[in-house]
Amino acid sequence: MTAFLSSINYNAWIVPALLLLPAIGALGIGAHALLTAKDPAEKRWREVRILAFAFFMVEALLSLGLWWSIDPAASGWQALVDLPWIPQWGVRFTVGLDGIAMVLVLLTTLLMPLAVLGSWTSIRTKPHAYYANLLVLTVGMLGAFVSLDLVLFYVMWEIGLVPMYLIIGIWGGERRLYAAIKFFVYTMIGSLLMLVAILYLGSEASRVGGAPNFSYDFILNNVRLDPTTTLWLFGAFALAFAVKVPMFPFHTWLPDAHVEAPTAGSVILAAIMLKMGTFGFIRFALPLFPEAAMNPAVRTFVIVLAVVGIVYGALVAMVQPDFKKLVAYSSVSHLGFVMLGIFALTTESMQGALVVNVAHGISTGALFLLVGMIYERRHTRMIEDYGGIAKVVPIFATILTIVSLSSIGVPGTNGFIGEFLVLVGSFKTQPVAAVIAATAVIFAAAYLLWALQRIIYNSLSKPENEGIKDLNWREIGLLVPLVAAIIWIGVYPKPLLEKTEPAARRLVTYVEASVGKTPVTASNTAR
Amino acid sequence: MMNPAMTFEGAHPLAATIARLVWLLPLLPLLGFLINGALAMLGAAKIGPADPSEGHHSEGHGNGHGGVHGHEHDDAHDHADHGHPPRHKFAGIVSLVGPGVLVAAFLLASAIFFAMRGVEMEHPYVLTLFSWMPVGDLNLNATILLDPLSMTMVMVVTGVGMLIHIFSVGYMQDDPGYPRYFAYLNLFVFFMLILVLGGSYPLLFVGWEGVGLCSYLLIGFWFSEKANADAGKKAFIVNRIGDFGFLVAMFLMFANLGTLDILGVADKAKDLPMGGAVATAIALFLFLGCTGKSAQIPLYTWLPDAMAGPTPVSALIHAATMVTAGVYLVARASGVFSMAPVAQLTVAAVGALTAFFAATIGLKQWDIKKVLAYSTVSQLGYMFVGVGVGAYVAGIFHLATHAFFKALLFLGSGSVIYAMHKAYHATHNHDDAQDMRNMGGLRHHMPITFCLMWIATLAIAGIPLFSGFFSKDEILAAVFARTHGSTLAEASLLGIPGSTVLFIVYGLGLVSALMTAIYMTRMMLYTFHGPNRTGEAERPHLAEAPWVMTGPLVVLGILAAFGGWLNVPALLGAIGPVGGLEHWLEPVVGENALRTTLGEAAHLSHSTELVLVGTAIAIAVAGIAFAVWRLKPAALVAKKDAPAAEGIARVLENKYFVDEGYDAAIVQPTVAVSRNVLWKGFDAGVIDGLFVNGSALLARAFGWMGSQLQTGHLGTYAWVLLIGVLTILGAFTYR
Amino acid sequence: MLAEALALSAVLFAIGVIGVLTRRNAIIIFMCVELMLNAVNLSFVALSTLYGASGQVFVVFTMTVAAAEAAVGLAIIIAIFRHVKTVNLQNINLLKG
Amino acid sequence: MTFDLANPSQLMQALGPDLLLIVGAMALMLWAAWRPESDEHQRAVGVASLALIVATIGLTIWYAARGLSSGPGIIAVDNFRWAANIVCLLGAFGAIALGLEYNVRERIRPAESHVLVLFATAGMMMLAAARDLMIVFLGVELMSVAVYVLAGLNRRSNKAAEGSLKYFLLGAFATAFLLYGIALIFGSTGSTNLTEIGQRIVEGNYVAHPMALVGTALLLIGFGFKVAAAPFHMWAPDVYEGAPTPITAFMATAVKAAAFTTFIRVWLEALPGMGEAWFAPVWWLAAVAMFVGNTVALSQRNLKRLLAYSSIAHSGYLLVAVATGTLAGSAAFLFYIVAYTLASFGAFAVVIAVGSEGDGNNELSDYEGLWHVRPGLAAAMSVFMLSLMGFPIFGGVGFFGKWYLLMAAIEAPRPLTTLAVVLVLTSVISAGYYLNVVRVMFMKARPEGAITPVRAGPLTRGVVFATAVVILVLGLVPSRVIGWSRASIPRAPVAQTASADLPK
Repeated sequence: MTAFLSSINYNAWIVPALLLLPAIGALGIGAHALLTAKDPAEKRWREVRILAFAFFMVEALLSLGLWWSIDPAASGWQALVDLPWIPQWGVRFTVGLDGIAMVLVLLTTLLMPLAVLGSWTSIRTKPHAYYANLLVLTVGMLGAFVSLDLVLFYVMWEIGLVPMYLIIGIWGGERRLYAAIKFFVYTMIGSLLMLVAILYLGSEASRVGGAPNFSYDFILNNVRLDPTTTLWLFGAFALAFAVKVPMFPFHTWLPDAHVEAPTAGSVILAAIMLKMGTFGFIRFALPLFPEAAMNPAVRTFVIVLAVVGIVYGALVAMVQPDFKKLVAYSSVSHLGFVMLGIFALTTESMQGALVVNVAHGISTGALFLLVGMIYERRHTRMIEDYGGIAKVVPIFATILTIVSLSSIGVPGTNGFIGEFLVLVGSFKTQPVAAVIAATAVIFAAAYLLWALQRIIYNSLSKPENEGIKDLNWREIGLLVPLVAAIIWIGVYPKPLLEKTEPAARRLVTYVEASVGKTPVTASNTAR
Repeated sequence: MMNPAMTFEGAHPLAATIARLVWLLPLLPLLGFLINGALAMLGAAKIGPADPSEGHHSEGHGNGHGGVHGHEHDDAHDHADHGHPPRHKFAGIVSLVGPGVLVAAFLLASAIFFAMRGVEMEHPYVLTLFSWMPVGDLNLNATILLDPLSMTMVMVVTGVGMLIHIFSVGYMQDDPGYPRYFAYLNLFVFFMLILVLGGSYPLLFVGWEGVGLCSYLLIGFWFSEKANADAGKKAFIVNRIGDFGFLVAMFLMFANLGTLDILGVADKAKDLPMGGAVATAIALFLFLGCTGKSAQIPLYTWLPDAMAGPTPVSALIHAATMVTAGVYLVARASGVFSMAPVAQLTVAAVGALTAFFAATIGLKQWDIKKVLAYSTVSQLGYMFVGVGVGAYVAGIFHLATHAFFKALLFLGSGSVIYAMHKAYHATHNHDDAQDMRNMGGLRHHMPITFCLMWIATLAIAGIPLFSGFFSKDEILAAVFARTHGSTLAEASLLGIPGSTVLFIVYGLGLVSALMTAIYMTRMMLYTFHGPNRTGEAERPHLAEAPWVMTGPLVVLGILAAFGGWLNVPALLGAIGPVGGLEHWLEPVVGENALRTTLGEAAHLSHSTELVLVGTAIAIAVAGIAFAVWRLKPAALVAKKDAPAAEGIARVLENKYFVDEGYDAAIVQPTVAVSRNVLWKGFDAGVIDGLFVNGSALLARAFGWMGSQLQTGHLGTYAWVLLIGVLTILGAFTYR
Repeated sequence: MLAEALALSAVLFAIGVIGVLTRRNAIIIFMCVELMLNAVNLSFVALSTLYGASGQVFVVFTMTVAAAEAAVGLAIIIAIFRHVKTVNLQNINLLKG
Repeated sequence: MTFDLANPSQLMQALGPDLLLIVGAMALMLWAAWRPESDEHQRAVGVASLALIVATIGLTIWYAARGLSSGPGIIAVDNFRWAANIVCLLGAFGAIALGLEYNVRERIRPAESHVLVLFATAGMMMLAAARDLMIVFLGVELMSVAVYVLAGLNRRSNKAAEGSLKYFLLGAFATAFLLYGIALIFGSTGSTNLTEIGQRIVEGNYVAHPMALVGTALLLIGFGFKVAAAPFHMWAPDVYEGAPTPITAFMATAVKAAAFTTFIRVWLEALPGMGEAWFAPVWWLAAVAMFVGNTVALSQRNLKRLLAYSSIAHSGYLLVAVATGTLAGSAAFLFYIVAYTLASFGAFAVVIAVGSEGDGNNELSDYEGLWHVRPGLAAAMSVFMLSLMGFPIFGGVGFFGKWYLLMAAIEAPRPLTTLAVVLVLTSVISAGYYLNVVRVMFMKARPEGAITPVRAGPLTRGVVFATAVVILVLGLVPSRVIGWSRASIPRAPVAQTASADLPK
């Protein structure tokens, strides 16, 4: 397989191709909209669905090659492409991958077709704009994972905002307007402060290197700042990523955005967009400002926020009447684990954080898909409107149970591997935080099983629930790969762990090594 | 995934024997689960229309019924009735696959057992299946650890499991969820085997939570009844609290000992300081896990509610196998426990306390399954006393014998309930089929069950020559032997010197043995003796359960009667091989047991041993006699017109209101705090209200003020302009 | 001599400013603005004694510009008068908020 | 080729493009007055003036290509001037192009409206060229008087008349301050030529000199008013709302650009010595303008007033470029003004396309669900909104405009990091109202009674889509314009030794 890939020089063109294809897709859909303006709406809707799905499938298949072509152990960037973009400001279009980015890129490309399938029948108004937005969103997300130039990263980071804003705002639920603007402004405040920080770094780099330069590697190797400025810059970056993760005090946009977004929107938001925040910490906040990350006050502060987020998210999830909001708050709890894993700075906890990243993406993505499916049938998200539907929709109930168990982190599912590694790893450096975080194991079981029971078990008392139809072949076909992934990562996570191990280890050693040291020589730097 | 990369311990003698196929043991029940699960799904599922929203469930009560629940009458306890509904269309295949898989597993287990007996084993046989979590210096492999201890557990699990599967074929035959039941039961056995065969603590943990999951699914099997679903959820969450303890123990192991392999931890634990903080912490957290899983104080409340599940489930999971996982864990981690006498004392103390506490509640329970449930909690207390004081062999011995007679008791009560249901079913009477006050005088109608139940009662009461007597007596003797000349004696628990603690434990043990005899005899008297209170019309319908159910009862009866043969004490050397189990488990736990008794094996002088055995027999006989003398089954009255109990009886009947206490002290406050303080107060109020919407409001307010200033009058504009002029002039001049 | 001239022009300028602020009639406000412009002319002339004729050239420029401005300004005032029949700025406040 | 400005014929050559425009404008004025008022006549004069503008742009580009420079004198000959000219001429072109169809709809028959635009543009070009305070004053007056009249063009609407009256009175009032400032600067330095003033201030260390201080303050007030910065902005919303929309667009872009051009040239060439004095006031002026402009815009319901406050906020952003006091700042200003002009013109063109006769249909409620009725216009409007907000890719070149400003601010000798943070935070507030427009258009259903806006004329739609496309294309590949704006920075007269440090 690797031979075939290197024969077609796969690594040279794959990353730009992955970015370009959805853009072309969006234009294609725009063209389709114009060309078929006259046809009946029903026909256009069916065509554009298939067109969009085709684009996403091609993107997914194209990206599968990455699994073999990216060698995680190699120290340099893989599939590197470096083109000049704005020479005057030293801004270049540099994209590249390492183990961590590759896994997240695959998570994105493989989840998008499922998200499109998830909203196959629910989106009927203005489908062209909807699918075009999804495609542009993919460009933004992939771009954020692959870009190695600070300006390019910022641009890609912001591209993701407008399509998601429109998706929530146009095709969302009742309070979509409030949720959309809240999502947008929340993220924008964080990212604009990051913009100023990037500029500051750029000016430092141009002072050090002569010509203006925003390349990640250059700044990583050559820019050394005094502690206070590093703290300020780290604060700006960390705020932007903390809003996106979301970390504890900055999370209030998540429940609104998730509840009001259409199914595909909340699936993508939960499964991929939240990972841009954690990825930001791993790629930018930690390596660029290791002293700030290692500064005990900052580190304890972030860990306290993470642990509070874990427990707080779980507790508040327990009392949510709306199932989607419950899942949203559970995301806050799960991503608290990721942040704990990152800032505990041991290889196991970092690996655990990456596994939780992927596992949460799959489990919560599946949960939102399921909620979407039942919403399409019953048009209510309130838990008490259901009850005893396991009798009426057994397939749905079974899959919902499996996915909920993976979200709780029952061993044998992906959730357990991630949480176990994070806790084992972080216990070594942050014992108290790890133990408190471990209590979330109990709360997770409490809130999810309680909700599960009120939905599928208990007596089938309400007449409306008796008429619900079970999942159709499309929906089952959609969920089977996700359930398979849940079990596969749970039972045999080795291949996934091997992909991210080298990069995680290098990051940890780099951050620990560079505390209070003279500028690190070019040779042993991590990327 | 099972077969690649299996590295054989080349040198190990067992590798050549059939033990090589040990990985097949868990695989068989897994196959059973997959087949039965598929059959259950096929039977139930009806694929929905391509477009879910069209035809928006117009017909309210239309043909939307899936096959699963047949016709809509979900009975409370455990038996579909209203005439004979058509048996599930795949019932035939499932009845073959379900128990068949277990029989195969038992045969393979026996083969491996005999292979093991034939070979001299210095160290356990470790079989690495595949590399599970190669992360940093964790490097965890999925390994199977086969040694006498895990072999014993495997034999118990597969043996008793097989019998209970066969019993369930009869018991659950009319239930619409038949394939689903067997799927869950097989999955349970799979996870139990993973638990006992796991070579590393995380793999053991997989089994540990897996069985918790299956008990959740099986307790809430008749989920359409809210009480059952609640019981299932409660079981899972309380288990999760225990699992939290297990997790923290694993973190401590990894942080301090650097490994999570069972063997690795065992030999690294040796060089830990005796009674040091690390060993004690690990041991205590492990024990927290055990209290959750094996229903000890304070996490026992889920077991009595777990009776909401089908009776065979109660027999298998909540009597014989799952609940004993805690005892197995303490035995398996004996390396760590023996280094932490304080922890051992805690285990023994909690065990004894639970034994006594549960026994008192057992005295006043009316539901036959609740009596047995509290009896199980009490007997588990005994086992923990055994392994707590370092007498691991005694603990495991009692575990095995308890599995036999408790399974027999549960299945016996299952036959009784089956018969009662059939009777009530015939007369459409909706009375409680499990309440002893509605039974009485069943010995005429169910003679075989009656005799077998008596055997089990005598065994559990500790009447000599029955299995219970040997194992219980051995535990009490072990406790007594360790009151002096053992690491426990020197250590102290909460200021109380070790020996006094052990004496208290011994005393509690005796008292609970007495109470056990009393409540078991009480149960027998009210169920089988005295006048029948079921009712005139139902009486003719009371009959013995079919052979498929009574067959396993007989086998269990034999095992309960002669179980003691497994580990005959030296005193009564005549009956059989002396210390069979002792010798069998010696390589695994021998060294750690010796460590607790400071080198030489705990021994009692011949005379003290005789005295102990005497007192034990006296206690058992006194208990039975007291019950027969005091309790008047004739005075009993049927449940519907029974007077409400008051005073002590009421407190015991309502199990000291512990459930209500937990609910009020922990559950309600947490829910209230999270709803009002965290969610509405902080999330919506502070963060959203104050910061997010607040700042938006502030900006809008400034904006509004600005637009009000824009009055349209040129005068105002000129004034503002002048203010601007003056400020700038000021700024320039007074720099 | 220069200082007094500059002081006078400053005073005149201030009077013009106060006139613009206090009066409500558009034409009078315009006249006050013209007064301010002429105050500046005065200071230009005064300064040209110091730096030669270029100051006075500037005055010629300002005068012509002021004239042009007056023409256009009055035309605008007439236009507004045609609409609201008044030049009192109190009730010309259609555009606000 | 260096012009010796003392020699009159060389001075004439240096003023080539300006003269072409003024002479052309006068000829057109005669032709306009010659024929009776009618729509065809107004259109003919309009087209003729467009042709004249194109010719002037051609000449300016030819002048710029020849790399001319000049000795000391009353006018400057450098790329900064040619760049500013091109921006103002493009603004005029846009105003007249939109005006052609707008006037027909609003029945504004006098053909002189286009000629007045030409005169205003002539004033702007004079401002761009001015290296002498006298020329600055003349340019300001020529431009302002023309724009006072343009504001009141629509004789039939009393709003227009009121707007132009307010603009006139306050404009004159502020010009008086400007003039007084010039007088005091002349008084303290003895010259009105920017380079001489600059030298004298630096040599004589005039920063403590009271008359120079007051003079600079008054200059700042005069320019502050012209660019509608915060404390002096009160006239802008009313005038913008009252004036005909093409003229509002013209005022928001070209007039502001010209005012800033001369503001920057005076500040860079004449008053760098006074840096100590004017840094804090300009810093605070920028901050207040950004804050007031953005917050008050939040509560606006009429789109023209909303865009007026948005232009006040943008004056604040541009003041940041002035506050840097570096040549990089002036390059950033030029780049930003190009982006801002494109976006504003596009936005106003959409307001015209959606608006109805008698300046109706400009309320936000009229834009509800526009996407369902006019998807093209809605999409273009959202591009303009996002560009004004400074959003990357979707907002195209707007983002790089803000980026360049921020970079100039952070890399200034006295780094303005806090001002950069203020800029960034106030642009978050701006997201409130810019996104509100997008939200109203996309996320609200079209109210039943709402009349579908009549299809706009080809020129208006042309302006809308041309600006949108240019914004998006430049958003992807801005390096062309960056290079161009970095090259065109004010250059001291050749005679002096080239001292200006090269901008990065």
